[in-house]
Amino acid sequence: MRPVIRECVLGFTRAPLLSTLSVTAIAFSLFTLGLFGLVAVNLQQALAALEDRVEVVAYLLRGTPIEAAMLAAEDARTFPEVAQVTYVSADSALARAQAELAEFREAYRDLRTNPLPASLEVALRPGQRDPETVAAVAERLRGIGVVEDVRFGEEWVAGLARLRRIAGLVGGVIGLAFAGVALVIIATTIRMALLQRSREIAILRLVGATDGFIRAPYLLEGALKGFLGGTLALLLTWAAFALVRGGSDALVAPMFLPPAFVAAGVAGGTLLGLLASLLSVGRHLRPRGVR
Amino acid sequence: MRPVIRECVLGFTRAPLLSTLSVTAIAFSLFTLGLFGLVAVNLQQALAALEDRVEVVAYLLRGTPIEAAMLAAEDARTFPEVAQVTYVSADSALARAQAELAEFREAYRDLRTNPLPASLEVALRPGQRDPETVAAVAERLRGIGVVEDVRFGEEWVAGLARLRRIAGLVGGVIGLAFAGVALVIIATTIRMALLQRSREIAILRLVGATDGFIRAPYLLEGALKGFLGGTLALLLTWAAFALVRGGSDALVAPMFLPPAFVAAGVAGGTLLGLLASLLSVGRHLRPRGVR
Amino acid sequence: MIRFRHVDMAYPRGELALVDVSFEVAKGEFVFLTGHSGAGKSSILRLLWAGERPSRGEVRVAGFAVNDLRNRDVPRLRRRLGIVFQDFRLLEDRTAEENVALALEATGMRPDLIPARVLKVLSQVGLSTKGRSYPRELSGGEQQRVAIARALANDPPLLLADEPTGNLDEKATRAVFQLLRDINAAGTSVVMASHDAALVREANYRTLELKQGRLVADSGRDAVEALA
Amino acid sequence: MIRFRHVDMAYPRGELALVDVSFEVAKGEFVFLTGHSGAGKSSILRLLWAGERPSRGEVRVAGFAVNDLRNRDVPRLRRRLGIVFQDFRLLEDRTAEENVALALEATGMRPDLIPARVLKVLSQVGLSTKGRSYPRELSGGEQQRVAIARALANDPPLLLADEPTGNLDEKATRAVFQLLRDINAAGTSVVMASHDAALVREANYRTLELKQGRLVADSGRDAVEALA
Ligand SMILES: Nc1ncnc2c1ncn2[C@@H]1O[C@H](COP(=O)(O)OP(=O)(O)OP(=O)(O)O)[C@@H](O)[C@H]1O
Ligand SMILES: Nc1ncnc2c1ncn2[C@@H]1O[C@H](COP(=O)(O)OP(=O)(O)OP(=O)(O)O)[C@@H](O)[C@H]1O
Ligand SMILES: [Mg+2]
Ligand SMILES: [Mg+2]
Repeated sequence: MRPVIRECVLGFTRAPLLSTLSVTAIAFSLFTLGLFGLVAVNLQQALAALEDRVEVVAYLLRGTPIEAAMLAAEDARTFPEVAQVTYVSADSALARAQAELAEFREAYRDLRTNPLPASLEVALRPGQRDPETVAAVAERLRGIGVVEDVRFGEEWVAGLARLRRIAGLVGGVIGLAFAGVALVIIATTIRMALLQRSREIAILRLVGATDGFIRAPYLLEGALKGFLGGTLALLLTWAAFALVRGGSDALVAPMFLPPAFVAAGVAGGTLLGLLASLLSVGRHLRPRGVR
Repeated sequence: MRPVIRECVLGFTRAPLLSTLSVTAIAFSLFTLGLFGLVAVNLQQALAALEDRVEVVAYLLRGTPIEAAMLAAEDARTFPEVAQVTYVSADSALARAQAELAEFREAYRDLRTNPLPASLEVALRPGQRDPETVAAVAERLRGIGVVEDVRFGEEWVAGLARLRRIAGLVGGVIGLAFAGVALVIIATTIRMALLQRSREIAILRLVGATDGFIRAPYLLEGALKGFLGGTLALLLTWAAFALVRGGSDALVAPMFLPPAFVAAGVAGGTLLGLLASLLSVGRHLRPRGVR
Repeated sequence: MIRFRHVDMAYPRGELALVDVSFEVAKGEFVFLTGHSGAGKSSILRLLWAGERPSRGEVRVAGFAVNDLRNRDVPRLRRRLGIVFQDFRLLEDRTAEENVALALEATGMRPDLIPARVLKVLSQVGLSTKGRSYPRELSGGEQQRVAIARALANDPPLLLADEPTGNLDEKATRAVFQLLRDINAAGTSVVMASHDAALVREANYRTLELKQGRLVADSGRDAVEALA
Repeated sequence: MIRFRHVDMAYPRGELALVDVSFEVAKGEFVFLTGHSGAGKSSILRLLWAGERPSRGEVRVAGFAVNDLRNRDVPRLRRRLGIVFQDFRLLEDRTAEENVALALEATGMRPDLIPARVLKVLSQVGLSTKGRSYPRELSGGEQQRVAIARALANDPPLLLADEPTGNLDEKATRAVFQLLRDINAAGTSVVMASHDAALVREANYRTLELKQGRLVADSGRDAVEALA
């Protein structure tokens, strides 16, 4: 249908200001969502990096022979929650303490006996790092014969879990608010553009145009604006990302949105434009004062 | 001038949908700014809390008499960057280590001599915690006779400074983007509302209305919409804050925006509405096809 | 072609605009609607193009019952009509040519036939040189003639014209009226509201006269009765 | 009151709409503007209310020089005029009363005097019962009369009326014309564009006739010349 495309193009060229503004508004609101997504993705990644450090340490009885320690490690490896078990001998524990705790270095140098015990460092599988699971694993490790004591930084694990909960809640609230903003803006701009043309729609109906004939260019226009807005938002988000990445010295290398998210954003913009048009046109096709 | 207010009220009641949408759009964009402000304020506070911990520790020579240590502390207190100096004796250092480092508790219990030195803990004034200043203070402390070694967690200080820089940069970029969003939306809605009424404006000019007569109700309306939008945004921000505060168990007690920021937000909304009206009306008063 | 039977009509805000109006118009007839300002002429036409529904009575047009016409059938009715509105109702951001062409597209005419047809009707109303002008660039009479051209364009079986010569000088009025006559002669029924007493008198066609919403005279029925 | 001297006028997109038009209208005169559709009647009125500027020549109205009228002086000129537009130009979301009242407010009339004045002019045009109706709820002729009432409301020294009876029946036309006559008798100058040949002939006022933008007859000048 040639006329539909022509009408849609005319819609843009006849009101360049309004069209530009619509696209801009859509773009900026999706940009807002994009920025939020960017923050969310990177926060998520940072938290995951922290969680990698959740570890349970089982201190062994002083003088445990290496064979017994290895058996205990074997045992721990059979736990379904456990990803990896590393044996740390008393000597390497001392070496590590001297390297890490500089102010004690000198003090340790004077010691005649090594005060540190050997230990098993137990890393847990992703998804098995919540306080309950960690505590359960620690309890079972305590049951192993050569294990004297188990430590896993209860506070650290619980704090991390709480941080995650808060981040999820804040993220949910803010994300929802931003999605709301985007929706309101898109609906507003399209509604206004339509109010603008309600006279045109009314006249077309008077000369016998069907609803489909009237609606088609608006729908195409809405979808196109949504698509353009989505693409623009993507570019803006990328630019913001590039700017920040350039400025940071990458403590944790910042990550861009995953491709699926990007595709969903642009497709969502298009769909949103289409839907908003559909809803708005639907109402306007039946104005009170038809005449 | 009675008519101005009546016209302004009419502007609202004649187009309730459009007016509601304008106010909503303004509110949501300012809400976006408010949320961002909230995050910024609390991040700022969290960073400040972390920075409080920046501290320089000067380890004293073994066997330094308490009087010499006190003199050294006096000396350090004269540094302009220094807020406070605390003397930690070798005994209390050991007690603290036993309390804080649980896995070494047993080991220390066996020790016959205290391996830890006495120290001076030097806290710096706010604003004097950047890497350069901290390093300079450390250098000067090294010059004091009884001081054997000075440590200040170079990496921690440098990391914090970097984090602050990144946060500032990200904040600036995102904040600017959001302010831009708000401006575009406000301008768009007011422009569209005006396009809507360009016929009315043209007719008023034809019957001899002055620019002032035409403009006044629009300006009042713009300011009012800005004010309502700003107030609504404030309520929304407060609601979001209350929601998040309720959910968190207050690791760091979340803080609401300072009153000055709130007042500036509402006043800014009003001003923005007024300005946007002024600009938009100004252009519309001189349409191409006056006739 | 048209049948009104005891039709009342009230606007949402307002008293009865039409009271107990009954008349019929046969295929091929040319009928004038006259009456004072506010008598109800435009209201009758509005019922004919299904812009309003009767409050009571029956309205039939071109085979459609307006009383219970479904919304989706409204376009089908309107495609069989040509309508000249009293206030023109031209699309302001389209040229004269585009206004006419869009109406043809809306009624589903083959795109390749449209340009020739547009030129033809515009020159019939004496506007062949003004096709590229926007309504705001046309004089009042020129806008009225664009509205007439649009109504004629799809060769409708029934033409409704509301005061189509209100903004035309004597010569243009005569020319337009002759055009409507020719169209009528070619088989199109015409209902024309007009307050141009001289025109109505001279033309000597059947005339329906309204007064405060009531049909007070029908020269056709008189003629029929006179013949009987 | 009005002086046109060798006035040409061209619209941005379009040829000359007026060519070398010269005439004067004295205070208190009643002048008809006639001519075919598109002759330039509305264009002359548009110059008078400073909706356009002349491309050449001089236009003076009510003591203002339109040629170089500053934008801020335009409202001052328009407050001295009453204008009936060919297409009415009523505010669509205001009732008839509000349309008239707003025009009075715009010209700075004391607010307490406005309601009475509004009622008066609306009843003068026979619309005392339609004050609360919105334009879309009025018939074509009723809208036209609201436009006339608005133009009369602030008792202007000069009334410009563009086809003010185009949508009125014979009786209403006569009533409106009588009203304009009365106003003229009370001292207001009137310039009225009209294609109602019968009305113009009968009234026997001074008539300016335009043809394709040129002034081809001025019965006033003829009369003056005949007298000389
Ligand atoms: N939408 C409406 N709501 C209420 N009343 C209306 C509406 N439209 C018209 N009317 C009233 O109905 C009556 C008939 O109006 P109509 O437009 O049919 O008159 P008309 O005969 O066409 O007059 P004219 O010659 O002035 O155009 C008038 O009194 C008018 O005020
Ligand atoms: N804005 C415009 N741009 C270009 N041409 C215009 C414009 N307005 C009017 N014209 C042209 O100028 C000529 C004179 O127009 P004008 O409106 O003065 O005619 P008129 O005498 O009032 O006619 P009518 O009786 O039909 O109202 C017409 O040919 C018209 O097409
Ligand atoms: Mg009518
Ligand atoms: Mg004209």
